[in-house]
Amino acid sequence: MSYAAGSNYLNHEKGLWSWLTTLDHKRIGIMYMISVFTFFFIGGVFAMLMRLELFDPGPLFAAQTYNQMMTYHGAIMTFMVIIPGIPAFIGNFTLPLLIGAKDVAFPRVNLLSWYCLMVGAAISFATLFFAGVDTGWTFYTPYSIQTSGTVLMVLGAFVMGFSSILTGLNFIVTVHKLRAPGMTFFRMPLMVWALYSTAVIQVLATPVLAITLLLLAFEKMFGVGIFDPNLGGDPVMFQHFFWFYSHPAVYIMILPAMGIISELITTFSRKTIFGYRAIAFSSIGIAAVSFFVWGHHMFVSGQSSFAGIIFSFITMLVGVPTAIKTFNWVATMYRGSIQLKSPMLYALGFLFLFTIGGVTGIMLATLAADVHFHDTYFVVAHFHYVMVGGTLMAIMGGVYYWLPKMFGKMYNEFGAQLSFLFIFCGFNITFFPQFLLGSAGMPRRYHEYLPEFTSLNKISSIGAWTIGFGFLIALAVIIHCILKGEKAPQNPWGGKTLEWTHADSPPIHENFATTPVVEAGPYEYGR
Amino acid sequence: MSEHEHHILPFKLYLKIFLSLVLFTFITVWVAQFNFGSLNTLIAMIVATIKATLVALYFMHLKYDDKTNAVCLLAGVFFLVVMFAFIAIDVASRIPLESTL
Amino acid sequence: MAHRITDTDGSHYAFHYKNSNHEFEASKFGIWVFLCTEILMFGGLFVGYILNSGKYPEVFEVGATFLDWKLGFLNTVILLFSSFTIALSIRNIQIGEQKKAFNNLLVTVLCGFGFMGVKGYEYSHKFHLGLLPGKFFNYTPHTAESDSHPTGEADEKPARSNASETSHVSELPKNMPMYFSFYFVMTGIHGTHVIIGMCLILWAMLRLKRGDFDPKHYTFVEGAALFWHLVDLVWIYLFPLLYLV
Amino acid sequence: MIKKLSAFTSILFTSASAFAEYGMPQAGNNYASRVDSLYYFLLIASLISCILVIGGMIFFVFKYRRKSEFDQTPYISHNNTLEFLWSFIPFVIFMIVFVWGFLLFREAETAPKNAFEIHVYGRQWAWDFAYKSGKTTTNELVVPAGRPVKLIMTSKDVLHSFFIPALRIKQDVIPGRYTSLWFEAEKKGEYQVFCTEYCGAEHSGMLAKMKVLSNEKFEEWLSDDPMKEYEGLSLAARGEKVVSKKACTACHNFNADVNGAIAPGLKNLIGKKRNFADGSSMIADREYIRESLKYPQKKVVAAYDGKAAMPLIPLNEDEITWIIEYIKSDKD
Repeated sequence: MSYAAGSNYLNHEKGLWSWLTTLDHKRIGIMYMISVFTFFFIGGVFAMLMRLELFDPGPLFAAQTYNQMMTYHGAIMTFMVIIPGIPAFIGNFTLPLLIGAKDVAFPRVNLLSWYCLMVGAAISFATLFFAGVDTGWTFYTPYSIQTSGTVLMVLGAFVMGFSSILTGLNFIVTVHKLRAPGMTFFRMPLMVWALYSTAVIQVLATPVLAITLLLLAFEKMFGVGIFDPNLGGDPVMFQHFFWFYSHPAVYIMILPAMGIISELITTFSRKTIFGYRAIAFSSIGIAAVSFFVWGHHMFVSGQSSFAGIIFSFITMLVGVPTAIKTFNWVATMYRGSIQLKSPMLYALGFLFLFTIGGVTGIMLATLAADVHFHDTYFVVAHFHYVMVGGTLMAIMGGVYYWLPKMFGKMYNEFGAQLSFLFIFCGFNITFFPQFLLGSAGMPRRYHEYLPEFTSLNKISSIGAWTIGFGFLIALAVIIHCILKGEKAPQNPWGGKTLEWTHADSPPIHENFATTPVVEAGPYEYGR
Repeated sequence: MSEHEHHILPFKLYLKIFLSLVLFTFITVWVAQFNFGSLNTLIAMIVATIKATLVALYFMHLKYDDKTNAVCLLAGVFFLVVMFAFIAIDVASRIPLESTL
Repeated sequence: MAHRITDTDGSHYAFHYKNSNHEFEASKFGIWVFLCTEILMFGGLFVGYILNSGKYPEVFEVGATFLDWKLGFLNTVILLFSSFTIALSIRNIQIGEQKKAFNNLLVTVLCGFGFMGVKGYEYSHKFHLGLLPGKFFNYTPHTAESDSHPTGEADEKPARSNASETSHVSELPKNMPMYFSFYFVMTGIHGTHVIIGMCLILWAMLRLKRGDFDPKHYTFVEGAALFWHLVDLVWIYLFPLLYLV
Repeated sequence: MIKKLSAFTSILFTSASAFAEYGMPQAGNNYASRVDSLYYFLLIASLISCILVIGGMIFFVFKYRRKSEFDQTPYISHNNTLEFLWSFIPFVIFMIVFVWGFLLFREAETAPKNAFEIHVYGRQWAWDFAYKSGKTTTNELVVPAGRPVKLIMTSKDVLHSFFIPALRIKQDVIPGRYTSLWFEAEKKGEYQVFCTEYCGAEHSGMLAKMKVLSNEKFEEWLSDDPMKEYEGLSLAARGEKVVSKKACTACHNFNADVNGAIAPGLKNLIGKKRNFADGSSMIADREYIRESLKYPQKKVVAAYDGKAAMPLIPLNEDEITWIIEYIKSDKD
């Protein structure tokens, strides 16, 4: 395949139809970017409305409306933004480039996975036009089988689950079978380790979600009585089935983010990673142990205390590899040559917020403390620190890091750093007060709260709108970069991984003119 | 690339496997008549697992394939057992509570 | 279509693979990962079944008596035979006997229809008796006694009881519908997978007729066969659990 | 060095406890204050680890700023002792915290034998309490101070969760099953009770008050005739009191006849035409109100078919007549 000068995967074929039927992993990655960003802004609008309601104790929207907003914010952000977010969008684009492959193992399955996400999202949004779902993104029975709209939303989540399974399947086979010659497992970049362990979780956990949602739909339609207490079923059984998927799902969210952070910190400290094997093995370790800890969501839900004790113990174990990774990143920066570009700013923001999220996670894993904190705003603050502070910071860092490679154009550095400032400060103003609200006992999913919680909620709402404003600036920076950014060099950051050293920006349709041969590890700074 | 992968098994082997599978089905039915209480499900599971391994090893060529395929099968089963074990621990160790009203 | 490169020895493979065998290995590995997700999906049902049968043992024992284990046994043998024939068809393709492979696939699909036929008969028998899942359950013991043989004609007049009715339990345990909920959900999803398997095999037969497959390239048939074996595997576990509790 | 260290930890301790004071509500009993001390320990450990990680990060960012495009960095790939230390130390801290949490959790889980038992019924959007003496209250749990109290809880419809922040205890309430919670309230006073498991529209309105009385006052409250508080009130006024005590006003609006989001308005209901979900309709009269109070599901107003069903609220005959009188009294 000879390539005319300047031909790349973007102008390789023209027209919308060439995009909608593309098999090129890079194009599918861009299509995922557009879908994930759109869903993120829809979910974000719901979040802004929720904070509007919670600005003061009095009712603004009807109770039912707020509960629906809370449900859609949760469902959109988890199923449509943060689970497909990094693996499908950044992962699809970068995985073949990082391991020196021409494409993922099954290009058509890759395209099918994008359509599963869009069809599933369409079905889920259809519930907005009917009665709307107000069960929370967890669909706990028996409330979810008494209220309306659950079946359609559950069907949507079921279809979106396939998108996650197919992406995971694709990545596992790609990493096993399509690595460039010379790239042994321990010469793979840590981003690939992270995507690989995420894919393993996606493949092993999502099918259980599929059967759980199917049983929930049958419960609602035919009253099969497995989860319905009036027919002898057990709502705690539903929670077991649901969280068996949903806890590994939170590791689907954070593991790829850790992969991006490993890339960003090494490149912008211009120093080889500290403890490559420790980070690689803790990725796999977290993926494995994540299937043993789901019960810490159910300490007070009627689960037996003996089971609670076992789950709490194992949750402490899963905390150790996460802590090891964080220490390794900080150790990588020791005696490095740190350049504070915006991807690095987001990586540092990740370290700051993820550490706070991590330590509060340990508080929630402690049995006696969780009894007090469960289902209060302490939990809301914890998981936002880990998800927004962790995964979203990594997504923004990853986007700015790979934007020159994706579109061959540099973004406006000042605009990016400005948006970081708003997002980072707004984030802390929003969610740090929620720790205090939670420990003071304010339960979550309340549309009206007692007057004593007013001041902290006011601060939190103001912070939320700051984050919203920050993301608007970020969107403007990204769109400006795609349309009018000036030409980016092949390796703007001095990265040592294959996509910087061998592929040009934006890469050609087949990624590499000649298949690269790998002789050394991925981060050969100062060798 | 060596052409080792397309393993062709003799017809007789397929026949032997099929007949032993039918035999095991008879065993399953036969052993179900005796009532060992809760042990019944366990025995039924063991016999079914033997049949399943036969089908997997010979009919699905797991015996002659790259080991990673077998790892997929075992990983699926392993995490199922983990799920069952932890939920069973919870269900078994719940202390039933009676209302004294 | 990811454009394919034809190799020197006539085999062809997608551009991002090294050679056709590399693609075959990768496809097979991908199919096995998919089978793993199928196992986990069915497994979730099995975990639910075993846990609930532990919680309500009498419901599941009485429920099993309503099932005719002889039909279950027949279905198991049918599926085992179909696994045998589809394995043979793979062997035939590998040694180039396209005609025999086609016949074996045909036998497999017919076994599939046979299996669904037996299943259909069992379902209609249950619908007739009112042993439906969940809230549609309206089985009253006395109708069993005066029940007509389910030959499909309207049963407004009471008729004699069905011979295979082993249990005349006058009073059923409290949440009896749960057994039939599990029965219909598990066999229903399994039945859907049997139908999907049959469509895959019919498609494979079509392409075999068109001469797409040769000893060097038969990935699709291998995939259909593996999926069919998995469906058989699930039934191997389903049969003792549902019929022989 | 030790002096500096101890000064440092004491500042940490006071700042953590001040921070926690601001965070945690006033401890209602000894158990709660022991949970607080666990929380202080967690806070201090987190504070120190955050200072180490984030402080270290910020320090490195400034100390190792990129000076020129050609900086050379050392190739440090790993350091086994350091890596062992920062895996083992967090592990040890996590185990300490696990055991401490486990001990408190087990204590909160096994109720003493002689505990005073009270029954709690969670229903969509109110808490009903039933005492052994037959006394029932809604959204008002009265308990003796200094005596262990055991709550035996179930739900009438969906999942709820009984949470007393002041005592740091919480337990989900599951329909079809009993769950229990025990505590020994020490400080007398009034404490807020929340529902923390999402249960529908008015989940945030499902609040109850827990009153801790001294032993004598509690005995006296328990034994006094429940009708005492209604002396001297007209029937309609008594109806109004019952309606607010049983939290009917949470869903029904008694001084408007327009249909609310959750339940119909009941102003001058008598004589008005009601059409029901099953197509039938009738003129509302005393008998209709009595039947709807006894069997809420019998006649559901058409607009609310499929919505959250009205729960059965324990009412005796007098209370029913008072409610009817109260609704009748709206007309004039």
